[in-house]
Amino acid sequence: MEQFIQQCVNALQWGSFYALIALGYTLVYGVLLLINFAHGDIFMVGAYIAFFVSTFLLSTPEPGLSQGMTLALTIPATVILTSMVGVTLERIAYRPLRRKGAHRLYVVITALMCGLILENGNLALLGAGRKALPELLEKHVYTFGNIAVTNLKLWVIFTALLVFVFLHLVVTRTRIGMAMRAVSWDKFALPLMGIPLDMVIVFTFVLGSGIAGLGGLLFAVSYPVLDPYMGAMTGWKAFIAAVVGGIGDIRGAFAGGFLLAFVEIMVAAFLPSTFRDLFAFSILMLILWKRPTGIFGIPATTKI
Amino acid sequence: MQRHTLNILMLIGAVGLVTAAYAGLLDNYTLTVLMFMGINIIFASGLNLVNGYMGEFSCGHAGFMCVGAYTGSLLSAALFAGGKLFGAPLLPPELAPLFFPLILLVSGLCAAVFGLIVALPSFHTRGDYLAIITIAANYIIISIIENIDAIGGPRGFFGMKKTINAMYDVADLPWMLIWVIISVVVCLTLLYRLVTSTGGKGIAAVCQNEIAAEIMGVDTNRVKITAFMVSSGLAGVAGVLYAHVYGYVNAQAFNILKSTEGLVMVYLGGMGSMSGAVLAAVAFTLLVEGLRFAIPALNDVLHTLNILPADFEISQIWKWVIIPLILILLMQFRPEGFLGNRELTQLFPKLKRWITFR
Amino acid sequence: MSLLEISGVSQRFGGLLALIDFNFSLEERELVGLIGPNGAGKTTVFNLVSGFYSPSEGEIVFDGRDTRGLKPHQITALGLARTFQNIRLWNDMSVLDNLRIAQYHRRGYRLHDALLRTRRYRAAEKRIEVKCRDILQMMDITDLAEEFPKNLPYGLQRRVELARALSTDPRLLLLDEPAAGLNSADVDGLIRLVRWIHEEFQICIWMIEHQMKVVMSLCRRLMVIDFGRTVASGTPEEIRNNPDVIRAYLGDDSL
Amino acid sequence: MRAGKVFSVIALAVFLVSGTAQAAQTIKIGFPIPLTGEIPKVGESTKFSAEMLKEEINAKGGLEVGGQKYLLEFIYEDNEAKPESAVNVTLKLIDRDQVIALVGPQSSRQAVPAGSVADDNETPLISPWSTNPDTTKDRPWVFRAAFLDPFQAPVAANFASKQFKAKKAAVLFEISNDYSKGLADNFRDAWEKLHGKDAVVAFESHGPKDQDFSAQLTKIIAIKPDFIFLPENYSFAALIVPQARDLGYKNQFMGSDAWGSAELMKLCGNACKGQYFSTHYAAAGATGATKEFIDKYNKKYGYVPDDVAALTWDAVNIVLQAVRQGGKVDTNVRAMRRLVRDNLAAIAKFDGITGSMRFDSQGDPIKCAVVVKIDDQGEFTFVESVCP
Repeated sequence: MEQFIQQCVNALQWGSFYALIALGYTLVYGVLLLINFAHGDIFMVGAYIAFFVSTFLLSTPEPGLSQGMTLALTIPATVILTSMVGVTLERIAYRPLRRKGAHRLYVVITALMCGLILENGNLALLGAGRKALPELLEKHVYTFGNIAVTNLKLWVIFTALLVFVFLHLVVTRTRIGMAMRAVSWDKFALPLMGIPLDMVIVFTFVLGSGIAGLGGLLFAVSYPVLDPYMGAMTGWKAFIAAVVGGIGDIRGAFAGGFLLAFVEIMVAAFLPSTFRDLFAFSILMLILWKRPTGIFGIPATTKI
Repeated sequence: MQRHTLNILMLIGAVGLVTAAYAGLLDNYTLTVLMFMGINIIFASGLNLVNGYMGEFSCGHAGFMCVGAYTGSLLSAALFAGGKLFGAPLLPPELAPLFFPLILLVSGLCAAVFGLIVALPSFHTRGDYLAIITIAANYIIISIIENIDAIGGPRGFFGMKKTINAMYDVADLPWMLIWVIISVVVCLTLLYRLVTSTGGKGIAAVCQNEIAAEIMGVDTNRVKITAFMVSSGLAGVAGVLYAHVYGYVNAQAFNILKSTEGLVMVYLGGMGSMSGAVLAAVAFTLLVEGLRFAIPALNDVLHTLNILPADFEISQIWKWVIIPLILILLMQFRPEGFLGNRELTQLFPKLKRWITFR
Repeated sequence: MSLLEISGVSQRFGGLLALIDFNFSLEERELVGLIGPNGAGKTTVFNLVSGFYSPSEGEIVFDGRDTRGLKPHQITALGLARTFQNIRLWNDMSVLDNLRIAQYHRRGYRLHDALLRTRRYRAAEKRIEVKCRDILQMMDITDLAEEFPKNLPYGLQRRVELARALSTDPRLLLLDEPAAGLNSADVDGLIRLVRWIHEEFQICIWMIEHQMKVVMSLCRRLMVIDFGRTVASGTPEEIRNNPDVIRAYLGDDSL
Repeated sequence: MRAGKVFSVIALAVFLVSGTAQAAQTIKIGFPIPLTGEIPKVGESTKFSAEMLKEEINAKGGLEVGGQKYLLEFIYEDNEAKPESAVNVTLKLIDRDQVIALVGPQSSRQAVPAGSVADDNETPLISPWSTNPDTTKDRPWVFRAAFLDPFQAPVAANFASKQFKAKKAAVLFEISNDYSKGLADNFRDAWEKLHGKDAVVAFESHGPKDQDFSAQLTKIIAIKPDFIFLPENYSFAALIVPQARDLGYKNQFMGSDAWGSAELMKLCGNACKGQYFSTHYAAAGATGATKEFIDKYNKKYGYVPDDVAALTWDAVNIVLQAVRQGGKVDTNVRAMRRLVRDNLAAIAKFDGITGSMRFDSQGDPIKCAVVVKIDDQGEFTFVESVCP
């Protein structure tokens, strides 16, 4: 039983990362029907930005910044810089294609290529050595019986929840948030609301990439081994999470992220972990079989 | 006669290639790259059936290639090599050239059966949800193979080398090149015949308007099953060839990255264009291999011109930055791939005079 | 025996009753109209008959076979074809191919025939080609054979859709608002065309139409439904004077 | 469309024209290594180490063979960590660049197929890092520099039973990495031989690129093993050890030679201090050639070399020693390759920085392993040495 609770805590922490990345996938998908395969790599870029920013801040001359101060400055800097990366990709790679009226899958492939450029560009520029984020938050381990939790894990889970609530408010309460939802219904009606389409799209990328940057920062704090390919696999898994949750729906991305983490961790925990992928993906396949449009997805009704 | 020009040219080309290889005019590297190109052509044009003609988004197609590669290797090892797992070889080595096509066929069928797994959910779900199911299938296949220690698990499997050697013993011909050429021709012909038949056009009808297709009498479920099975079967054939050209298979060689390579080739060529997929496969292979020569050359040129600082070298690492960059640029110029959804003969009607491709 | 026999059919979508106790029968070579205000459930009737929905209650017998549980393409193979309110052509294929695919269920060969190009395959494809060309010629659109439907004007798209429906060799043709979106000259053409098809192909036609001019001049029998209920049926003359029909169309106040 | 056409024509032209040029009096060695793909660090270390050796020898005017000096020319090709690319580049190096010997590929997934084509084309190949028996098995032209799993696993097992007085062992490994899987399997066999069946209480795995191991670790910790064996690359070890500590694990870890990277301490921090692993040499307190190598490498690239770099250094030196023993540089490449291979097989004793070794009949090295402890300064200090 204790083991089960411990595994739940593990799953909550790991699911937080999936959820944070999946939110970015789902936001962009909701607006553009674009699977932004570069998103996992934007997450990686976020982690690297956090590394550079915090290293730079810690190296300031005496008296220097305290750890807490550094963290407080690194968070906004990372979020802003990462969202700029996301918006840049949109501007130079996706938008021209969209303007030319390309099939949406061509934009998807372009996104895939952008991801490769980010990964390998990083590798070529920074070398293959892995980076470790300096410690920004002193780690405490709290134990309750046989259950061990660190303050880091609690922070991660808390942040993920906070981001979800924030996003939910943005999408349901603000004008631009409502415009985002409107785009996914009808792209042509949007100008009627008095908001230019491009602005909504840029805003979406800012939000999505900013959250990925935040995720990257938290990830770097929790798993301080950064390498250029770290975002690729996590990105694919988060995409899977977003789809299983029902892509295009914020609740779906959130639920999907945690669901995927629970499935992966519980399978590894209570079945032979050598078969983890086999069982975990079979379960996901079954879920999609039973609910073909994901947990929160609305079945597409065709009217003839 | 004129209509056969292209066919005759292709025949001459194929015979010429084989002769050149036989006479030792082509080195092994060129041969392997050519064979790899052939494998890519089969893989890409097969995937094009599902992702192009049928408009689905199958993201995990390398999984079927993996099934084909392993089935083919195991069969080939069991028939002609024997070993710990199989005991004595089941057939005398002289029969290797005769049975290789059978191995290709059986492994293709086996991969096609796995294709069913993906075809069934496609009745319920489509588009990006189906993408996940194919990715899941890819992971599941790899996970299964890695857990079977008898066939090498993560160590991979090899043992088909003996089959190839057996073929050389029968007659000293460039056997694998011959098989690759034959497979490419056969696969492309079958594919062409499928998509031009009234039954096969149902695939495109499902893509363009599934409801209309169903109500106009097209058995959409059957069409989907057919398309998925043919497509995964072709991937399986590509897998067998891969296994025998390289003499080694490993489950991780068919992971999601391989699948995305297939996607790149399909969309680069143009969705639903066979000639496009072939062109894209050729271009992609040339790009990957050509840059091995182009990058050092570029490095030398830039250094001679003193554009780059002396201690900075453009190494092969930049290759995987340059390739996606080129592909992105190509997409910007041709936002629907090389050929869109048309064939070469539609773009250049004059070509029709030279072709009788049936 | 009737060609189509619908008895006691009801259709429910969640809590909404779209069709209530619908009874109807069609004889061979009839030309019948189905009219009613928007949202009355007309298209639901067609969707039920063509197998797109399965009825919640009641049974539908086409040519002596109970069609419940059959897939739409199986019903098409029995000899039923339809057109759509909003045109549903395969836009990225030539008009000729559109007609060919409508012969999918009559191709009479299997996958291996196509792959090996057997004699059976060649004979079948030849037959299909001839048949499609015939229909194109009859419908007077031979010169459109290689065009893509998306490049055609609306009126011609309607005509192509009709040709495609005929290409399935139907005995019963369902037309869902064939005159929608046509200008008045086109409407006259359509009336002539439908009448001609009815005589030339010797088939039964059942149509939904809003434009009274079309149904009144074509149909010998009409049926009116409203809110899923059958309001009236009879000759155009009877319908025109039926007070229930007028109420359904114009509301209670008009009386 | 036009851009595409023009490009493919150029690519084709470059592809066909280049590569056939014959350089005169150099010794060419090819390196089919993973510069990109899953394990770029391995490729980088190989390249760094080889470059350093090349510069050193070329600075002296070249390698002296039979009284004459020849410059070294090293060609690095990227195998992208894929089997098919490994074969392609190996063939390119053999056919186009006409190398006399190959060093690499490093990982068995690429070394097994590349070894096969090197053997077919009669070109000597030495893989510094591959541990899969199939790489060299029945291939007279293929050699390796690293010791095999069946040797290393018992070393770890024996050491752990002696040092930790352990009875119950847990294993965590990477399922899709044959190095990790092979070592884990061999360790389980060795441990069960020592302590009876069921002495390995947990045998858990993770996938490639995983970063969170909490599920497997929670499961392992609940069984309370005496120690955890981690036959992992250092990048995983640096994640696993701290995560296990966070989950309340207090006992020892034991690692394998893939831990031997200076980056381990940078990434893992204090959590890894006090752990043991088996490897090729102990960096701290190293003497002679080993120390010289480490210092030079550290000076040039700014960090202590990892096992890949050290093994590559030895592998290249073995090849060069074989070339010297041949006594001449034959202009006929095929003859030269045969000369190198015969001399490689004939090497009686090679004193490398990873220990002294010679090859057995399969081309596998016979050499000693050492067990090192990570001390409180984060240095790898010598504990004991085990010889076959």
